[in-house]
Amino acid sequence: MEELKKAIVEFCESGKTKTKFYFKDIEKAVKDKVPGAKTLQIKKACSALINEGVLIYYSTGSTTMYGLKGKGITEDH
Amino acid sequence: FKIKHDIPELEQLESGPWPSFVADAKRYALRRRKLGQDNLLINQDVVEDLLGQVELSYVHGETHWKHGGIVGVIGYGGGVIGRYSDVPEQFPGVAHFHTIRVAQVPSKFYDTDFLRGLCDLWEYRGSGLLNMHGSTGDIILLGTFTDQLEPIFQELAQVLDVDLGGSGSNLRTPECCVGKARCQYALYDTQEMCYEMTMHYQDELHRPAFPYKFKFKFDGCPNGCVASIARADLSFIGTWRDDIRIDQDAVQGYINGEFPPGGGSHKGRDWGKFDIYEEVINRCPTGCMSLEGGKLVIDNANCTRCMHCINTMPRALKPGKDTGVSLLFGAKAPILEGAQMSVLVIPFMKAEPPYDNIKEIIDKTFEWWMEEGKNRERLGETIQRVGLQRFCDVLGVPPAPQMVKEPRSNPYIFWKEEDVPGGFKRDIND
Amino acid sequence: FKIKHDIPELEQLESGPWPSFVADAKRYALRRRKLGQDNLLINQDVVEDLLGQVELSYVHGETHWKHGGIVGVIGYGGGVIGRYSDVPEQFPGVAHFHTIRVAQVPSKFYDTDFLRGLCDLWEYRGSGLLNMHGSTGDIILLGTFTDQLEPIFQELAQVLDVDLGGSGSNLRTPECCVGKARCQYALYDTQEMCYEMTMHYQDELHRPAFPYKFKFKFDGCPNGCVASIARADLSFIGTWRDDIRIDQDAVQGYINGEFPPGGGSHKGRDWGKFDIYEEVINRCPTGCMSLEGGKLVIDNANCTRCMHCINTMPRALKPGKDTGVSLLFGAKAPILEGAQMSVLVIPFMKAEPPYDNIKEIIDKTFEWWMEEGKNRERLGETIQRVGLQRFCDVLGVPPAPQMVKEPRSNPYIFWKEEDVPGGFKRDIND
Amino acid sequence: NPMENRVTDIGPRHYWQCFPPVIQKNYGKWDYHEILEPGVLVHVSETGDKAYTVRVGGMRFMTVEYLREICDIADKLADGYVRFTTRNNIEFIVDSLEKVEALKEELGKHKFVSGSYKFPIGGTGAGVTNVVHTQGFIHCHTAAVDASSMVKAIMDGVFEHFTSMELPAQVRISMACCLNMCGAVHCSDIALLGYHRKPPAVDHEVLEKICEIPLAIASCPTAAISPAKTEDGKKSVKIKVERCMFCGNCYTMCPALPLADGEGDCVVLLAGGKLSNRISPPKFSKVVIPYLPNNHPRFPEVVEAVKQVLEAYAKDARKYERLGDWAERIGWEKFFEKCGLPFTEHLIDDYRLAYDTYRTSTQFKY
Amino acid sequence: NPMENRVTDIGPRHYWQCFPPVIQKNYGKWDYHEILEPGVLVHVSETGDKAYTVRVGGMRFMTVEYLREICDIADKLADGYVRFTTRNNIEFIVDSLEKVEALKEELGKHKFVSGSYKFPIGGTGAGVTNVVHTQGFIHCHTAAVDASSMVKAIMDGVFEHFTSMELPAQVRISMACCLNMCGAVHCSDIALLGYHRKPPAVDHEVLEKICEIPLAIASCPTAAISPAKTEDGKKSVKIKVERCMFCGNCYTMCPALPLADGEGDCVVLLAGGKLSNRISPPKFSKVVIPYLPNNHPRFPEVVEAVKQVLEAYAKDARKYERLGDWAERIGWEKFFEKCGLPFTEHLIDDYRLAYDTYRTSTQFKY
Ligand code: SRM
Ligand code: SRM
Ligand code: SRM
Ligand code: SRM
Ligand code: SF4
Ligand code: SF4
Ligand code: SF4
Ligand code: SF4
Ligand code: SF4
Ligand code: SF4
Ligand code: SF4
Ligand code: SF4
Repeated sequence: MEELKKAIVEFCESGKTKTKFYFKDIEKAVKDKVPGAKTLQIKKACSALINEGVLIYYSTGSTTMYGLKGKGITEDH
Repeated sequence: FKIKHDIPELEQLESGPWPSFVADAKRYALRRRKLGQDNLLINQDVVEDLLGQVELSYVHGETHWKHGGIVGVIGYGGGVIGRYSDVPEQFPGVAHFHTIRVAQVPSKFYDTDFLRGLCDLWEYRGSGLLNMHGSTGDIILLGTFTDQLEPIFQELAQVLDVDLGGSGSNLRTPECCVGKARCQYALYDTQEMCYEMTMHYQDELHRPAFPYKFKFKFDGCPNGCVASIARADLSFIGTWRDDIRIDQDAVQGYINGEFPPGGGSHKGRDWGKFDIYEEVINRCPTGCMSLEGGKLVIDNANCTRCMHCINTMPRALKPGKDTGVSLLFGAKAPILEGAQMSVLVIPFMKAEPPYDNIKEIIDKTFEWWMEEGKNRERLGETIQRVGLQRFCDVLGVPPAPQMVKEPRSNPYIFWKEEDVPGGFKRDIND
Repeated sequence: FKIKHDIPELEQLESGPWPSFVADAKRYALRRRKLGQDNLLINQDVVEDLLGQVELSYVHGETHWKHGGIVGVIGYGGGVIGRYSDVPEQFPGVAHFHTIRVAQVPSKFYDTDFLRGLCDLWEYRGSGLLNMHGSTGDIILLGTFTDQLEPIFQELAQVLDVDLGGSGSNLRTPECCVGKARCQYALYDTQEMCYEMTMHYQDELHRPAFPYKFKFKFDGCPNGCVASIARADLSFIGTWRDDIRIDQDAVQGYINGEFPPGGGSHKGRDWGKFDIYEEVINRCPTGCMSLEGGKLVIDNANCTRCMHCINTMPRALKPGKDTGVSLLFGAKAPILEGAQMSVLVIPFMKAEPPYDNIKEIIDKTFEWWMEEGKNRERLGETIQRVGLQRFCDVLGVPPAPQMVKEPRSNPYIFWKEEDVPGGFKRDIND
Repeated sequence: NPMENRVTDIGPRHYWQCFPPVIQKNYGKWDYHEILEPGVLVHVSETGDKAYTVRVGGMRFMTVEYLREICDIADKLADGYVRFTTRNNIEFIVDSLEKVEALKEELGKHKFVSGSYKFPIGGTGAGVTNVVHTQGFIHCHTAAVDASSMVKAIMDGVFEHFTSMELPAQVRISMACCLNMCGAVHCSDIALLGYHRKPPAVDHEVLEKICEIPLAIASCPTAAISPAKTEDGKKSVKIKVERCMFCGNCYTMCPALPLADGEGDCVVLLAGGKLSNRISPPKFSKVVIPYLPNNHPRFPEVVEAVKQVLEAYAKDARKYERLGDWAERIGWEKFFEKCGLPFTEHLIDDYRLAYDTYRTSTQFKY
Repeated sequence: NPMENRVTDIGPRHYWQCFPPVIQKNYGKWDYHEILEPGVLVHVSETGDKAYTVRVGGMRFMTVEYLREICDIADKLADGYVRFTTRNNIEFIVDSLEKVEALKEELGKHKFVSGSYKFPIGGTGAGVTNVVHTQGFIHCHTAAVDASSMVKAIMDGVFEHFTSMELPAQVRISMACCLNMCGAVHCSDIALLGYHRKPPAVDHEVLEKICEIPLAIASCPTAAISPAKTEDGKKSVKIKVERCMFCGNCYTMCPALPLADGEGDCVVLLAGGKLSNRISPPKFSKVVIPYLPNNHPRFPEVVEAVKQVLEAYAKDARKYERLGDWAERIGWEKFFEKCGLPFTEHLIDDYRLAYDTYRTSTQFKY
């Protein structure tokens, strides 16, 4: 789990201009980094990071992405 | 009573017989003033400011909202739609105007205790404006500030015993028709199934990991009163596989004019005496009905269960007793590739608690779509992109002519290497 | 008689009632032997070698021809299809096996003088094998050597008074149904128009400058005996715009069983007594017919001229007298985007010599397609790519509901900048 | 710790507790129904029980005050229960005809001071029921037109069909404020659609700050957006206008790309869709008027057009024949003629599956 | 100078000189027709004249010897004229019943030594007329299957329907040897199609010499071809096999990319198309058997399949109902059941307009 979380955070930090990511992109990056990682586990890790306040959801209403709290667009734009 | 802004355009909507949302909003604005800011956590002028901004929109012919992506309640990826005014200086009451989607009761029956509780909560912590209901079926609480989101969420859950609905790349709040609660046509228990599926897939509903939104809707029969075939990624529609039950005496009753055809649906106009040929037999799309020796005969093998005869003579005809659901996949609105209706993939399945057979199909669908679907690609688009037969493979459902209107007319069959004797590799010198 | 190669597979095709091309070819091989090489410019064994190669193909399940692009007659870009054997050592007689497409007589009537002349020419300078006719309608002379092409062409032209047909990126040989020559349904003169258009567009037929092939076909009426709607880039189909003519006495004749329905087309089976409701009135696709007081009544405004009633009672019903053609565009076989049928673009046009109104449309079509069409893109594909309305613009034809089965269901209208007040440029600060 | 004692994932309230007694008792036992008069249904159970429903037209955009008024009526005359339909009507379900009469009387008395009904009875059978609709200017950022006002105007215009059952079949009218089409506008007898007709304006000044450029670019289905730089070196995007189909996807992803333009935006009228499988399969609505002005707040042209289609249909169609089935039977040529609508080039499909809509036959009516 | 005295651009022969006198005289004056018996028609003119037509089944692939035999008969009994139909049948048109009788007698006498008819009379009305077809192994380089042999086998198999008129309506059978479909196979009651099922083999040794590589690459509609180099440095191409739809376009452009493969190639059976506008509009044939073996020369499986479809149709359809109209009326589910054909995944469309063929309704038959 911790390994997955780390991989997620690393991936989210790696974006140059991008700060919000689709789950699928996170999933792909994590699977590359942590061979054998399962989609469901990655989702759980994301949820955990959300609950810890590391990640935030970014929702257009129709679509949801994940981003690091404090990076890129925030609610007070 | 004059509200704080001039709203001549809106006031044009106070006349006319249909209920006027402007009249309603104005009187409620007055109530909020009377309540006073001390009894309200949101600006007491919120309704007046909303009306003012809408008035401005009418004048400009343009909306004055901006999208706001970050807001939500902790741990949920859906249920809140962030919204900000683009003219907050003029209308500070609606500077923030987020909505909260509250899960409706399946089939939307309510006791007044609950509704009153909801009203009190929403008046105190929100604008007091709401939709009964949104297009997906949720109760939409329209307009509050960011800091109220979390308290509202917890008060809903802890006091009113109700959760948020869906938004974003989630399972959306499932919706069902009135079904067995008040409809003789219901071919399976829409409420029960809707409730069970909602509970079973709570995590999918609140924590987004899908490529895009996903909707379930439950229609009790092919009449489609919850429009599942047009609006759900997975449409459950009741059907049967045995014979239509006929009460020949009641058929005579209709012929003799004892019962109104269509359950009285055409009472307002004189359409003449009921004519069973004109109104039923010749309208049957498959031509599988006839009157033989005064008795109505249905060739059930050729009936497509369109419901017309049953709808028209509800006292005489009833669907069969061996009932279940058809599963159709992939409906959506036109973004991006044009609207789609759901496609019949599983013609018949029994639908009985705990619905393990159906959950298995759903699980396979989710798993495959999460793997195969592109970002912002609805299930129906994924199916269209890879081909219906691939989706059948995934579900383990054998291809059947029931899935298509007609077989393909182009011959471009993508044969797989293993289908062709000798495979694809060959020596040029052969 | 044994031919030079063993052909046990082919010989299986000598039995059975249907005419046997193998039996025909074998006896002709014998004739060629008897004629001897001195009387033939092409290998006397050409037929035997052809049969030998075809036999080999049956054994392999594979063709043994190679494509041969360069050959042709001087100055023409079409009319000859080059072909080489890929096993010329085994079958030297067919080492070259080019075909020549000879323009058929419009509607394919012949006097025997011409045919005999053709036979003599082709026996002397070719294989003596031919198709009456190819799928586009040409006479196909099958198999000769490169050096014979030019002499054959000039002998055809100078002695037999006939030209080559089309191939390549040309106008292809136009084709028409039997029409007024022997059909009471013909609504315009298919032979006359086919001939005139062929003559008028000789240059387009022989000298390729199109993006791809282009076909005209002329059907005298909606029965479509020359299949134009499926096979022509521009399909001319006869139609009318006044009322169907009814001979009420003859209608009675049919009802009384005096005349065979369908002109006797169903004589082989006992279908029971003619029933005008079952066979005509209820089969009318628009439901625009009725029997009133023993008289047949047609609501012509709702008739779509499908021909069914006329076909079924040819003595009683005749098309109207104000006749003309419908122009449909864009049919083609499935390469590359799937087959298309022609699309109704001009519902009605008078069709009388010299057809200037129609030539104008054709000229506009050619001009536009040569400009807009991509390489190897058929007209139908170009229309599909740019949209039917653009093509209407080009022809100067106003859009009409007759052009579509139904209006669009997606709202993705590409508004042009000039259609929208204020245009597309605007200032963000507005 | 904000997570402490939080309650999550409890789902909706269970339905059973919300059912009036007559529903609980006869759940799944209904035998047949009859519409007694517009807005009043009776469902008869195998047990002999009867459930009477009084249906009233609902504004789905309401205040808590209005909802409390509903509760008051329900408490007084309907045992404390109320239901909402899938088309946002309000239903009171009771177990006797007397209660129905009492309800009818009570409901008729509730009016807004400005005169409009609060609870008009109707919406059943072969008539026009409530218009399903979306947010419009009340809440949505992509709306090309307002929703609640148009619905009010239309329902005022066709009110007599809400309270009667004189049409050949039910007519379902829907409204969506942009082509996201939140609802079943794509399968409605008559549908109104707010439509943008100008490509997004680009707010170069702020774009870089408030948008993620890669997301904005990726959002466009026709690849009309590409990266650009402003003269003073700000990162921004440019739009290939001839590619834009006005879908608004980019604006969802990037608020610096607004499409809305009061002058350009319009209303599209679609017709002939349906959802039920009765007689004919469900079908899509077809665009029959490409442009109507966005004339807030009463949209006279839109209301007129709706009536025009509705009345032509009412006059000409057969009993049980839905609007789309009627159009197909008489042919779309005749539909335009009978409705008095012009056919324009905008109605010819030129999108992805366009070819399937072209007429490939000589069967047509003049 | 080879251009000297050359004659070009003279077009076809004029039709008028090829008409028998009865046709010249009554051109455009025909009043009605009747099929007297299978293969014999009479057309009656307003002038009172009658033209009798005797139609015989033609092999369109013939020798000059056979064509001369036709001329002999025409000279002897039909005033020296003959006509060919759009489906490659042969017609003798005369002006009296006596001449018809004489023709019938004469034609019956002509047989090949091996026993088959040279000029079988028939092909009219509600029966099976000649199979239109293409070159096959006789002349074409892209053929997946032979044509003339299959047509002979089929016509032998359904011969009784050529000489009778016992079917519900006319049944038009067509054949094309590859998916270029030279003919109207795409709109036939029953159609047979030769089909490659293997991507092209690449002849790396010669490709560079005999093909223009850019042309070969550009020819592929699915962009399956890309440039490559062989180990010994020759320029060549490679094929992405999972993209290939076996269309053969590349082979037309480049003979070093042959598709044909005796083992893999097969016959596809389509059904339910039509061309006429009678009752229903023209429609496309549908693939109903994705694979039949290419069993030269008599294709027993193909002949059997054709008969199976034909007999099911003959038994079940209504008078005047074309095969495709029958299938649509009873539903394709029942078509497969009644014809005894399995439904396989290959029959589900997955090409460009595929979505339009999916069933979006609950109306189906078990
Ligand atoms: C609130 C609601 C409209 C309403 O007034 O009732 C709504 C509102 C929005 N919808 Fe919707 N949709 C709503 C039901 C629907 C439905 C109907 C349904 O669910 O049965 C549809 C059609 C069915 C479908 O899912 O396709 C629908 C199809 C869309 C689409 C087009 C999706 C597509 O694949 O074509 C979008 C655009 C998108 O996803 O980017 C969209 C996007 C949106 C967004 C989030 C705007 C956006 O582009 O980001 C809207 C937020 C408005 C706001 O300010 O609250 N909404 N949306 C409905 C949800 C209420 C509820 O939860 O009960
Ligand atoms: C000879 C003929 C078949 C026959 O045996 O009758 C024929 C033969 C060929 N056709 Fe054809 N086509 C013939 C009528 C047709 C027709 C029917 C028609 O014209 O009414 C069609 C369908 C209608 C249409 O035009 O679409 C037809 C659609 C094709 C196609 C597919 C075109 C498409 O757009 O889908 C091709 C492939 C191509 O163009 O690359 C093609 C290509 C060919 C080529 C040139 C092969 C090739 O890939 O280069 C064939 C040469 C064979 C040979 O060795 O002689 N042939 N071809 C027909 C011409 C005889 C004549 O002139 O009378
Ligand atoms: C209450 C409601 C279900 C719910 O869960 O809320 C409902 C209830 C009934 N529907 Fe429905 N339908 C309801 C929405 C629908 C919808 C959905 C929609 O419009 O968005 C449809 C599909 C519409 C379409 O095809 O476009 C729908 C298509 C039908 C049909 C098929 C009618 C047809 O001619 O195609 C029937 C059969 C009939 O009318 O006899 C039907 C029949 C019925 C019956 C008679 C069923 C019964 O016996 O109880 C109910 C009363 C009908 C009436 O109002 O005239 N119901 N019905 C919905 C009331 C909506 C409203 O407030 O007006
Ligand atoms: C001779 C020929 C025209 C020609 O220019 O050569 C011809 C001649 C006649 N056709 Fe045809 N048709 C001819 C090919 C066609 C074709 C083209 C094809 O099959 O490729 C069609 C379209 C087929 C399709 O829809 O798939 C065709 C569809 C018709 C129809 C419509 C039948 C239907 O039920 O859909 C009629 C009307 C009828 O049969 O009463 C018709 C009617 C006729 C009539 C009765 C017209 C007349 O009064 O003279 C002629 C005799 C019919 C018969 O043979 O039973 N003809 N007819 C063609 C004979 C072909 C052959 O040798 O068998
Ligand atoms: S969908 Fe069928 S079961 Fe459900 S309410 Fe409508 S008619 Fe009744
Ligand atoms: S349900 Fe429909 S198809 Fe079946 S018998 Fe009744 S009307 Fe006919
Ligand atoms: S198309 Fe019409 S006019 Fe021409 S031969 Fe056929 S039936 Fe006669
Ligand atoms: S031509 Fe066809 S549509 Fe017209 S009346 Fe005759 S059968 Fe009906
Ligand atoms: S239809 Fe468009 S504008 Fe209306 S609520 Fe949905 S997304 Fe917003
Ligand atoms: S409105 Fe749609 S098509 Fe136009 S630029 Fe934006 S995303 Fe692209
Ligand atoms: S169908 Fe194919 S193989 Fe047959 S002649 Fe035409 S191009 Fe050649
Ligand atoms: S056969 Fe067709 S799809 Fe396959 S490689 Fe060749 S051109 Fe491409």
